[in-house]
Amino acid sequence: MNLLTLVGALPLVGAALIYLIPTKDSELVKKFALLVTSLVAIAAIFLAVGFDKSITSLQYAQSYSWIPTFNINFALGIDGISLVLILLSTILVPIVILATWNESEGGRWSVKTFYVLILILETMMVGVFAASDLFLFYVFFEAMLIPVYFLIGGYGTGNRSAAAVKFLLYSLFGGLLMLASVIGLYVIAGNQIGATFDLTQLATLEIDNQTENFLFLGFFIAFAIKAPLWPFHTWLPDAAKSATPGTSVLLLGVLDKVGTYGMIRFCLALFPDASKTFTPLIITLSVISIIYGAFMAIGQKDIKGLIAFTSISHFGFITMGIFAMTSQGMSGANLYMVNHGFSTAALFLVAGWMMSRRNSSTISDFGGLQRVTPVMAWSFFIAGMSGLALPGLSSFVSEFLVLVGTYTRYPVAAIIGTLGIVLAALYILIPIQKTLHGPITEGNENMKDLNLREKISIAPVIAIIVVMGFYPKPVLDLINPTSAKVVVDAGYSDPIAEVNK
Amino acid sequence: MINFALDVGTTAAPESYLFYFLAPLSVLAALGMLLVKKAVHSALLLAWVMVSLAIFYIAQDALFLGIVQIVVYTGAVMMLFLFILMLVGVDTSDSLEENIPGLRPISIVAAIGFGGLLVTLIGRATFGRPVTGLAAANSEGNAFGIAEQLFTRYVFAFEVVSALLITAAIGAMVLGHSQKTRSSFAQRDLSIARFRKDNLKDAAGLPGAGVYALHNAVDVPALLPTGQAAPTSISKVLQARGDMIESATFQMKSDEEEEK
Amino acid sequence: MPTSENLLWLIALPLFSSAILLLAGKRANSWGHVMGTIVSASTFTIGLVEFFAMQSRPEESRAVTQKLFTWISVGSFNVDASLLLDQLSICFVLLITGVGTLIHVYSIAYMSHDLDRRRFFAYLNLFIASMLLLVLGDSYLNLYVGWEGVGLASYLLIGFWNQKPAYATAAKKAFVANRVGDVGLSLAIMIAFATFGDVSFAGMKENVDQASSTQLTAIGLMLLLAACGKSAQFPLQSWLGDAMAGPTPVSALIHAATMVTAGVYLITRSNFVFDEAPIAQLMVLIIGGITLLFGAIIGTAKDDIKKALAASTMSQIGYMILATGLGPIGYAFAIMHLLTHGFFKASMFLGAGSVMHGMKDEVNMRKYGGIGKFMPITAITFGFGYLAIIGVPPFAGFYSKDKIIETAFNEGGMKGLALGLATLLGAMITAFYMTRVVILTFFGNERWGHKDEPHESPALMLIPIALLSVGSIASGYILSRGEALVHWLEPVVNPLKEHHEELLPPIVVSLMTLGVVAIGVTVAILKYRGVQADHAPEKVSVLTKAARRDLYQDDFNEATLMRPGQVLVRNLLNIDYLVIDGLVRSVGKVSVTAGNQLRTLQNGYVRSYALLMVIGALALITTIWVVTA
Amino acid sequence: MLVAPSLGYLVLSPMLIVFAGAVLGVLVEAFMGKTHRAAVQFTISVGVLLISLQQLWRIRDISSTTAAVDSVTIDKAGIFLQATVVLLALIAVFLIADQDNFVAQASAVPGSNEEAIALQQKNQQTEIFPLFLFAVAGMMLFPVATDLITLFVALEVFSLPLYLLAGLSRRKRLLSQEAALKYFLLGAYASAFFLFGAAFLYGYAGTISIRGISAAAGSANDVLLLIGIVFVSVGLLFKISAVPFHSWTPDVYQGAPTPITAFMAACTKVAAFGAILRIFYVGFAEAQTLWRPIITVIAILTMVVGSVVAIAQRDVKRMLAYSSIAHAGFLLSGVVALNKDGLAASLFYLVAYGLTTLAAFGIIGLVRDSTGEVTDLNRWIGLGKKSPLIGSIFAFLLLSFAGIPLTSGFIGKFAIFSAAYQSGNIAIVVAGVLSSAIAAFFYVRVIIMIFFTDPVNDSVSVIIPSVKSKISISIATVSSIVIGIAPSALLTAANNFANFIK
Amino acid sequence: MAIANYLYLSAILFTIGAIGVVVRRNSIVVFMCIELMLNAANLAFVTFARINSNLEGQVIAFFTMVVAACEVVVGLAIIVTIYRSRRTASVDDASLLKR
Repeated sequence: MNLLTLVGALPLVGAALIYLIPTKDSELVKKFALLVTSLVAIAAIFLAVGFDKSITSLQYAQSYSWIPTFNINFALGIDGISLVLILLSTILVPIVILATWNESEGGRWSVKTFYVLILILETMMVGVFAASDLFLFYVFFEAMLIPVYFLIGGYGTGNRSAAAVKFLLYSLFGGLLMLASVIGLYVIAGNQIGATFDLTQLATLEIDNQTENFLFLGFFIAFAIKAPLWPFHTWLPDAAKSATPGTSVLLLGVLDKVGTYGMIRFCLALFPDASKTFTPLIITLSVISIIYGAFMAIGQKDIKGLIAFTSISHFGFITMGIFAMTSQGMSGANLYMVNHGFSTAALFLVAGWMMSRRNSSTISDFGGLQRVTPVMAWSFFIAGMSGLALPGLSSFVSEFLVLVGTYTRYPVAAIIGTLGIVLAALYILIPIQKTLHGPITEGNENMKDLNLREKISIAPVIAIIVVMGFYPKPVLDLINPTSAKVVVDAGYSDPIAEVNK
Repeated sequence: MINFALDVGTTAAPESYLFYFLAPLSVLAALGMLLVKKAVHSALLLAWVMVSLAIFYIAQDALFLGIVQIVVYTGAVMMLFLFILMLVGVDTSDSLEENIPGLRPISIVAAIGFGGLLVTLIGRATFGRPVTGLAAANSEGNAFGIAEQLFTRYVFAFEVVSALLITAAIGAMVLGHSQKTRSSFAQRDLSIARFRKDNLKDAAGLPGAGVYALHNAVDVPALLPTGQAAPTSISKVLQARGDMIESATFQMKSDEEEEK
Repeated sequence: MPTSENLLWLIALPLFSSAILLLAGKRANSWGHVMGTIVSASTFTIGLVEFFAMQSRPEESRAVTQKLFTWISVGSFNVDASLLLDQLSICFVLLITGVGTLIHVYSIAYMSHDLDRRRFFAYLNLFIASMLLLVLGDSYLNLYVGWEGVGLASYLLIGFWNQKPAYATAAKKAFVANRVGDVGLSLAIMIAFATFGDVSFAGMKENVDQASSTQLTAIGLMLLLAACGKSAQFPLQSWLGDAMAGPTPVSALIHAATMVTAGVYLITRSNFVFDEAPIAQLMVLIIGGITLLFGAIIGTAKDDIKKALAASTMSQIGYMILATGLGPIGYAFAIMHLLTHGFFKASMFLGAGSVMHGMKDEVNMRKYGGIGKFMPITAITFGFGYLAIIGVPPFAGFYSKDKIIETAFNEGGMKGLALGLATLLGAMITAFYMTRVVILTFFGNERWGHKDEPHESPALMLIPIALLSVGSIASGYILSRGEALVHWLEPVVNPLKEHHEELLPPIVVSLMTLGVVAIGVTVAILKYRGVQADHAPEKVSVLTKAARRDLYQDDFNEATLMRPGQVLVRNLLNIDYLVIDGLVRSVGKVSVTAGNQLRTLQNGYVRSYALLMVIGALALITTIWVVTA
Repeated sequence: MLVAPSLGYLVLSPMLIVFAGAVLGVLVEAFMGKTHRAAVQFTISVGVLLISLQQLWRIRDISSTTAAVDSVTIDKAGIFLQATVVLLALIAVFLIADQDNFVAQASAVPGSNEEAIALQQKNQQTEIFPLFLFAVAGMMLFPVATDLITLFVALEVFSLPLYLLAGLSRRKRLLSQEAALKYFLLGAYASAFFLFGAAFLYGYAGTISIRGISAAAGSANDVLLLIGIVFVSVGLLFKISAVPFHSWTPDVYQGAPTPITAFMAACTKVAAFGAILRIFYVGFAEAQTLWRPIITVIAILTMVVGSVVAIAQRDVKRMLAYSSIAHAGFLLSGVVALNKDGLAASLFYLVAYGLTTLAAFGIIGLVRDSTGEVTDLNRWIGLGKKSPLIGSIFAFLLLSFAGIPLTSGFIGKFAIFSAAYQSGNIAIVVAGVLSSAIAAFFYVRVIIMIFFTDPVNDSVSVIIPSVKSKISISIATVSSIVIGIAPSALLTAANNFANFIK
Repeated sequence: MAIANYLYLSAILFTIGAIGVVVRRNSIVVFMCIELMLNAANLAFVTFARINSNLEGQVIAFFTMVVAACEVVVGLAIIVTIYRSRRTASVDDASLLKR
């Protein structure tokens, strides 16, 4: 059996097995879920070990006929970009499970259902990054919404069902627009080279400009909603506020990456000309996202809303990097996806612990935590520093690569984007000051510091954040060849060519 | 410009007289259907339209259809309508006032537009083939021609229509026929039941309606020997329908009331 | 270029020490400060070893490098994590580790009562590591890591007592102001990459002639912005006064001796850019000139001893920045002033700390007075620092400052005159406010208003102060003897450039300087002799009021940045909800309304359904007819 | 002399068997005791449908245009459609035969003594079975009829029983009768339109066979054809509830007994779309410039109006009615596509939609309180808590309606929209996609009510489904799931069978 | 006279019937209007049979009559049922199902 298939199928098998465990035995359910997802993570790491960095074509590729009528194949295969995102997803899931051990208990349904949903979601996440068939991707892309919808609606807090609906409708709307484009592409393929959903073949189509623009927009809007890019972002804060921290981690850390991943994999690869046409617009939107998200984050009173808006700002950087069309921007954006995944995970998990201890998510309810719960405070601090892209932590490398890559082609955008780092300092330091510093707020005096389970779960994330800040090379080595290929395939070459040294 | 000339030939003069005489009348009758208050009048007007059409059929070499139109349509179908109208109440009249706002003006406009458009369009139609009439088709008689078609070309449809007839029959039965929920009472049973009652007041049978009344009608209660009205004398059906005149007006007045 | 395996340890030792202290938690409380100090001392030792090794090598092979690993490599963007120790950085290494070690020692005593002393030492070590990385990085990107690292350490240390909201706010303010400067550094690196395809000092320097002057000017201006942020230069200077919220050793180390001078280092390091970008260089001069006066004026009105010293720091760094704008010779003088300033300012800050230590953490000089007789050692060492800063020969400041003034005049023309006068004026004001500080603190009537008499600080605090005083006495002479430093730095700061002609003989400049200093001192003595009140006078001139409020810098920032920012944020919140989300919601609303409206068509009446069908049929016919006809 | 026509009894046998079953049912009504009637009738219906299905399988490769002289064409698509009707009917009959759905005594006045007694005696009108079989037979004939009169007769054959069946609900009888009246009046009205159109088509072509109409294209000017197409379309569009001929749908779906609604929604759609596809693909294909634009407009209108109005519904049956209107719009894009892919996609869509609809209405039939079915959406709140399985199945079905991937609805939508796109009707694809988004809104809203809202006190109780309902719902649901995940068998079949003999 | 006049008559009668359904409230009258429409269609069939010179139109008309008869039976049965339940034959009163 192909290792990639194993990584994808294992969670699903796990979900089926969990179903056999008695509902009452929730501890066993949790342990089993943790075991399964850890195995998946290990398998994914083996996937990376066996990955040949020197070739840019799809690896672990496999294809089974699924719906022969439309020539739809169950085709999987990964390149560097997909690989790192699969790694991100599979590593985050066990961490999330461990970190949010008790989060599933206040839900509308049983603990068992929670983990079944999580495991199904993991399969979808792996599938969406591994699919090399457009139709298959679309199926995962859309089907993924359902477990998330139930996770938000069933286990969230506050106005959870409204948030879940908003999330679902936004995504569905985007997905349906994309469906129109998928259909268009399929039909055009049928007219030109015979019906196919194979990505490499689709990339060879010759589409007239106007059609290409429309098809591109269908894809792009879907991904922009997912990403979320301004002005398609308003679902995210609501969803993040209502979801449990664990779900939020998966939502912001992994699911949203599908949007930016899709931009690279589909928008650029399939519609290079249209991408060129729309690049100025997209760069503009990205810059707006960066600044707008930052300002909105500064104004947030809710800690989850704050993190959500910081993500919007960060996603602005990612899209900017992608559409800068330089190898630095592209690699930086890819790396940013991974780094943002981990730093947001750290932020959300720690914030989640803070909130569950205080039973509030309002920033002003906290204060002086540094003295009450130093370990938790430090975790939050480091996560925050990663959020503001402090050099030495992982986000810096990616953010700087994006900015450098963008500057070489779109200096103005890069300059405005760089202003975002001042705002980043504000939106991270203000909550840090309010929560960790100052006098100890009433009600926090006896807050408990992180327990061993929590420490174990946050430690790897922080370790990754720090190590990736100083030594991003292993990941960059995976990413670089593919991103260079993407840039070249889209018809661009770096403005700053290789200097002979 | 509307071109009313349709290139499908013309008729002989007598037929045209017939048409010019009957067509306006049938149109008027049809319009009348919409305007008269009472449903039964509508039914009669419709019958008139149908008869006119039967005549047109015959005029157009469709003798068989003309007859069937009169026998089946005017004869059977319209009778059915009238029968039901009787059941529902023959003189219940429709209020012609409209209670759905805006419906009437819109429908009048729609009607004019619809009719006008149809007429206009028909006027523009062309056929591009000669009209030879039905003489050849009817050479062995109109009924034979139809029968030939019916039993050869359209035999399947003809057979399927039987399903329709069965459906109609079942439908009428389901909705109209009361299955007996218990064995019906015979006169003997009723009589026994009367005598088994607590008092023997009704043992002699109920008074017949209208017997002592000033009005000789089924909807007026009988007067008992005491001079009081006997509402029980009126058929239960009429009671249930409320088609009953208040019996108080027919009570014999007492002496004191007389004096006043 | 020779390599050295020691450079990594310079950074790694304090970094690990810091990590251990933070991770070990309370367990390390008993030995944390010792370890921190030892580590700092060992870095100093390594620095000395390297220094002597360097001295022993011939001039052209003095610089050493150490490549650690490939950090970022994407396409043509290749940055190694590698270190460079040359004549310029060794000066800093010695200053940082030397002064740093003394301050570690001082802090053992100064922070002995603080429960979180271990954490303090962890931060200090983190700072040392970052600062060393800053000066050792061989490319702008490596420098950037240290650059932000010291910012972080500074943030942590200013906010060390962050339970006081004002202190936490001060820390945040420092970080944010620094970040504004970082934007400049970021952009400079981006432009550099776009221009040279390389961001290492060596690579850029090699290709500097290929770059257009516009590009170089842009890089230069951006670097200047970075320097302004880090070195508290106008207009990003306002954070420095607030930064005094941190413990006094921090003020001495970070906000006087080392970190705030990073801007000077940056400009000096980038001399190859500035030398080719006259506009940027002019801006450097202007910024330096403004700041040196700005800081000096603020210094005259501050009653908080640390803030007065901070203002002085600002002003002195203004001198340095101005000097870096003066071309190749200026760099050397800037570095010289930087080193001497490191000694005397650190010693004065530590002295101030000592005073505070004796005065129950009182910082208001109006509540001091006559402390000299209670704390004689502190007073004497402070006095040395005082003499050094106002530039009395043979104290250190005289040598360094005098050179700057002289070089300023030597620029020639109106520019030289303006710069020279500005520096002279600065010197006069410096003399005034430093005299004021000394009189208010150590002389005059006792105004502290409680019975506990000030007491001298423990030896552990006094020894570092004393050692630093030695530096403030002797460093000037040592460094300028035979233009030692100038020659030492020549390979770095481009020796090919020839000196300006001397317009004024050095002796004239020195006399002029001494003259204005004397004026300043005299005025101060006249003004502050005799009995002083224990509170600041209310009725003061507009200028004094302005100076007390930092020349309205904070008010200006608040009015132009903060307030509009807050309004913007508030409005954006509304816009996001009402407009953007509102649009989405209105799509939903429109659908629902349309649904409800259309629902009313479904009125339950068969007849209207039939009418709808008639109209539908009519519409169909009409449409086809119209379309096809 | 008349020459006796020869009928192809083999290929007609599937229909004839159902007709025979219906007649047998009538005889059972006449001669059988009350006690076992229901069981016998049910057995007959199931048996007849099974035999018919088996017969359809036998003739799957046969095609004939002369099976009933010229009235019926048995071809691939025809057999597929007939099989679909029979299959769906087979599933529906289990729902219909389930307890307590039909009136005890239709002639008894609602609320009267007589009714009470009939109820007490546990009477049931078993005539529904023959009526149902007649309707099925009519539906089987409708998509294979190739002349206008057979088409008209077939239309009436399946409509008349439905009019009657709609009025036979056990509870809420006034509503049920009203539904019957509305359905009947409007249905007859639409039939009149159809007939009038047929007359003009006859006038245009000189024949009423749809092949003849196709052949006559160009023989005269288009005016008569235009009138004919429009009026015939009105009749057919009424049956598939396309806007603006849709008004009856919500009222009738709501009022009719739920199993009948299920049957009607699933099978009528198949039959009517079968006929529409045949007429437009075979008869009117040459005149496509006349009708394609307006059918496109109608398709878009239908999707949009169906989706938008569904949002405002408070009754689950009405909501599904509007959903079925929206689906009619999607299906119309298959008609507009006018290519083989469009036909294949429509065939697939009909099966997928039919199964999902049956299951959905089957579940509505299960949600009851003491007074009968509860269709008020507000009282469905918290259903998922009370009965997770029922709630989950219903949610799944809604997602299938919404066209979420991995459901049959998605494959159907994909197939039909790609066919429409293929034919150049991009507008319809965009409109379809957007109205799907609107539609998703109300499907999701119901899911929220079921799962994410806490049940209120007077909430409903779900009855434990009887075996028959279980069979029906589970078959429909499972096949819907299977079609969603592994659609290739059905797609291949639809592709192979997507062929009208012209 | 043109044969086409029959077609005009048919169209007019059809229109009247169609509108009658809309404007009349008595369900029996409404139903009669539908019958009028069917009759109008029949007239068109017969006329077209004459124009087309074949009998198909007449056969269809015959079928229509039969079908109409069946329809009448079913329709009237439904109307009577409603009448029995509600004591009214007005179609407007049957408007519980709406919105």
